[in-house]
Amino acid sequence: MIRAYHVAKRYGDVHALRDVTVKLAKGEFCYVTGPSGAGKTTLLKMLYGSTQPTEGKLLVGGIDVARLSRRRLPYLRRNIGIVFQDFKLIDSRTVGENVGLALEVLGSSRDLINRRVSAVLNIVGLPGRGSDYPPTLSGGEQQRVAVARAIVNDPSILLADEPTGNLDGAMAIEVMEILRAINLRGTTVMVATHDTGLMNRFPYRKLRFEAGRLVES
Amino acid sequence: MIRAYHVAKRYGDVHALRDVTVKLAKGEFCYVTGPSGAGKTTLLKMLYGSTQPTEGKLLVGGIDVARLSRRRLPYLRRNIGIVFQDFKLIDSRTVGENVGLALEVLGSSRDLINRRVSAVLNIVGLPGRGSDYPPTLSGGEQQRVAVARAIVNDPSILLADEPTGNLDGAMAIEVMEILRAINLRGTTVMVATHDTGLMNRFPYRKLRFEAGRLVES
Amino acid sequence: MTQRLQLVFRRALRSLWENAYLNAVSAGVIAATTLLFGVYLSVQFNVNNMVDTWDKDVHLSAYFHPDVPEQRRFNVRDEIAAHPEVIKVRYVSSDAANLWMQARMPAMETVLAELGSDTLPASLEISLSAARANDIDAFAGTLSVTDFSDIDYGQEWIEKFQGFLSLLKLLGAVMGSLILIAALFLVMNTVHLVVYNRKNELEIQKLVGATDGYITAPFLVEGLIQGLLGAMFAFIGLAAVHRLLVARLKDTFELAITAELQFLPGPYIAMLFVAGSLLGVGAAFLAVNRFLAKVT
Amino acid sequence: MTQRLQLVFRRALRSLWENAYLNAVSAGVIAATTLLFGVYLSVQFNVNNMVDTWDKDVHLSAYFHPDVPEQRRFNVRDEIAAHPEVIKVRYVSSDAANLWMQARMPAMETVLAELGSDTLPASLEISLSAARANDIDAFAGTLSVTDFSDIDYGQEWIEKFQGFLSLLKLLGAVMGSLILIAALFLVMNTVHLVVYNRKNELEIQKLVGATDGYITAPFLVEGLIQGLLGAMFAFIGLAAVHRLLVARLKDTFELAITAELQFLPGPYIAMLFVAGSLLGVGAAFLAVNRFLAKVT
Ligand SMILES: Nc1ncnc2c1ncn2[C@@H]1O[C@H](COP(=O)(O)OP(=O)(O)OP(=O)(O)O)[C@@H](O)[C@H]1O
Ligand SMILES: Nc1ncnc2c1ncn2[C@@H]1O[C@H](COP(=O)(O)OP(=O)(O)OP(=O)(O)O)[C@@H](O)[C@H]1O
Ligand SMILES: [Mg+2]
Ligand SMILES: [Mg+2]
Repeated sequence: MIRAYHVAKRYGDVHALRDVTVKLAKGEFCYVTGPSGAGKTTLLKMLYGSTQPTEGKLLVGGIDVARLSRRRLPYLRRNIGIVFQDFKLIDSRTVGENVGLALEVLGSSRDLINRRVSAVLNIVGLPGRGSDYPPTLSGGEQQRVAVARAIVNDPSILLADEPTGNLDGAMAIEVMEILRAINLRGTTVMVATHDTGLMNRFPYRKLRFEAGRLVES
Repeated sequence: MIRAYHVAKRYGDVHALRDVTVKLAKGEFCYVTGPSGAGKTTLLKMLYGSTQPTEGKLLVGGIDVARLSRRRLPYLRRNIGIVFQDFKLIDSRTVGENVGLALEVLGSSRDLINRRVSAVLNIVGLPGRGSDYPPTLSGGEQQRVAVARAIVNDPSILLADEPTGNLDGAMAIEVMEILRAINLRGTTVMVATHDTGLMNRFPYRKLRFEAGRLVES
Repeated sequence: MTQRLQLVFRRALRSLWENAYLNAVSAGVIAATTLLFGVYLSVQFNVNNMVDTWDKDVHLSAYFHPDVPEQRRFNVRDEIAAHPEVIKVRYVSSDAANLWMQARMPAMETVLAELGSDTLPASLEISLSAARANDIDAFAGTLSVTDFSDIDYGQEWIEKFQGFLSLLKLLGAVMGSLILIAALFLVMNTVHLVVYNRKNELEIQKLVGATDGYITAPFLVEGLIQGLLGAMFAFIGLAAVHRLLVARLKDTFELAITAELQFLPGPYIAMLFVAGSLLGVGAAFLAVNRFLAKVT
Repeated sequence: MTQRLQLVFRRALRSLWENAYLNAVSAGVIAATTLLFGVYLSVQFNVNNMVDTWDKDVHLSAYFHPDVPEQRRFNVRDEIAAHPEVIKVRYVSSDAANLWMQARMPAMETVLAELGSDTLPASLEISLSAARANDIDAFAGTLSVTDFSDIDYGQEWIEKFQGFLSLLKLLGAVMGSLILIAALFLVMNTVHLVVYNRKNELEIQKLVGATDGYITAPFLVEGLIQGLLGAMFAFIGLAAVHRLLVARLKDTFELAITAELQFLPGPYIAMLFVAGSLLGVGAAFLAVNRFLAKVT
């Protein structure tokens, strides 16, 4: 599903990633871990085409993301669910609209959207919060809305950047259970995290980075 | 230093805090903990006057924050260092300027500001990053900039909302060491966190909230 | 398809509502621009109209030598009337001329009365069609010098008037294009700000897989609505100004140009609405594209 | 203190630089507003000037009965010259009047020549000071009816001209205040957007203990600079329009009103700069305060 050959990313003088070669099969679950600034978010960003590798080749579902035209990019992203490290919720839209957005851009019917949205809000433990606005939610609640939006359209790849950073232990385990359930239905899942406790409780493959280098995979 | 008498906070129908009575001595260190949505951030917000209690009385350094005039509010905040859950860095200002802002509003000289800023950036492990812009930093790096800004003017109270949520274990311990050092110099410190590992490693008083109620203190 | 269109309209209306203030500014700026354009069209249309009537009505007065016999005068009149460019010839007898003179200069009434009917010479009042300054000149040259003592056609005045007209046109064009550029700039700018205002939202839409079309469409509808609203306000303003002017002019000059001050005819009005819509949609299109080019 | 002031200026200049586009729009809108204000002042100033000269120059022509003897005519002239409101009296003999008539109406030259010197009556040309329509009427009533056959002072024309002037003033006031309101709205709006653009930054400044003064001061300086720049552009624009008009008018009417079309004197120019600065600083002040009222 995901193949990286000698991928490197530089921002000016900063080497965010160096010579990364890795292969992820369809339906796999893996962690991306490493200290702050190791390049975890950078790797995920390249996978959804928000930034391009400066060297090497990166294939997502057989598509070379560096070669992808502006016009084709949206169609790649429709198959990828993303939980952003900083949530990226639209403050002026309700929670329900934020979650539904991922379906609306696909052209789904209003009816289907409503059903799916209330279903996933239930799953992440926010039933009935669909009509609230994000700025009125606590940090952890916002993070769960971000998770809900990422899974609402059953994507074939799920990228989650630090999806439990603002959650207490019990809630973090719940979110991990959700990700595992999605993975069991065939979605390839990649979770960037620092939480060693969580990684021990849900033991999966680990990609460990240090200063941009892949040191364990 | 901090005294709350039967403090309650409602947002419409949501009871974010109910009947909270607590006392914190000068120079104390305490955790605010509890599940997502328990009211931790709300408590901190009231302490720095960003929102008012709907009931009860809240004194910070002898000042009733609910009665504080708009004009006096800035002078309260100059004695409080705050690490925000969502960092609140100015994207169009360099890291150095962001950290220096807390001194600039006090009218400190450029010279003093420069010295203090590079000192605290060293402390949080970001030496030489003073001229970068926040959007080019990783999540954990941004969080450490937020910590640096909160401690730069040696405040008498330090409020830190989830200051280690985006940090790996080793880095989280470093940040906690920084907070402890500040506390040892006389600053009252309040840290909202979910990280039980950290709370066990640095055992201090805990204020545990559940659905707005103080269940342990 | 209709469902998509519905969605686009719903999103456009919502954005209009949520950014009411900025949208009102856009519509206002479009209205002002379109109004100025309308005033410009109006002035042009009316001046052209007037110059047309005036051109058709160019008059010559040819004064007979007092010793030309009356029969000869009528013959000359008929000859001139046969010229193709001559619309009308009127013979003004010496008596008639003096009566007119008395009416125009009442101060001299008594004096003129004493002097008898030969005071002013008889003349021919000639109306030429579609004449211009040069044509009049040429025509005056064809008149026989033996019959007439003098030919009067206010050539200088015509030249001065045309100079004045061209000054007006110059000023109008300079001011008009300056104001138009400023207005375009302002419309672009306000629409750009509506987009900028929603920067965050649009970025997130792109990140969850929205196409450029999905993002652009509601802005175009928004621009269209702004443009049509603006043109409507401009139309109302134009009508009000026209009303006010006609009423006031009627009071001031009872007879003069009132009748000729016409409101813009249908096709011009349609042009205003087209201009407003183009302004709104075009500005929205440019602003959104400028923004999308920067986002990945 | 000076260090604080330096900091304020540094922050203002930085914001000017970083929001160059929006600031240019603000300055442009202020320039347009101030230019319109300047044009309004100019027109008012020049019209007042003209009306003043014209008022001072009001002429009456009083035509003598042909049978009033010459000595009596001179006595009457001296009597009238003694009136306090009379500036000048000129006796125009019948000969002189006829010469003038010939010059004005060359078509009638031959006719008039034959008629001898008594064709036009002798008259007094009287200039009145600071007269208005009513005053002239009253003055004309004081003239003895036995000496004069007619008194001519173009009353209707004066009334029409005053009607026209009041129409112009009405239109000017209506359009002027509409445009001024629109411009104020736009300036407010753009400055508000500069503030809005930095919403996040200002909120964070407040959170780390900035006073309202710390936040407001650079905006006021920014507004002042915008205002002064705007006024400067308006001044340049005004000078250019004045130049163009004078040159073109000189070409068109060689003698007429050219000399009287004056550029705004110093105090008015100062007023333009004050107006621009007030606009800039006032709009900034209102916008920042409106914003700060919403932030805690
Ligand atoms: N847009 C950018 N411009 C310049 N440098 C950047 C940019 N984005 C990231 N970097 C740098 O690249 C390095 C890797 O950043 P990245 O965000 O991938 O780290 P991370 O592993 O996600 O860290 P964290 O756990 O703190 O989120 C960091 O040193 C960061 O400062
Ligand atoms: N401005 C607001 N308007 C309405 N409700 C709010 C507002 N701010 C917070 N709330 C609600 O108040 C409750 C407590 O929120 P708070 O942010 O204090 O939680 P928290 O303990 O900080 O949680 P987290 O660990 O997830 O950050 C939540 O249910 C939240 O939805
Ligand atoms: Mg990261
Ligand atoms: Mg919180």
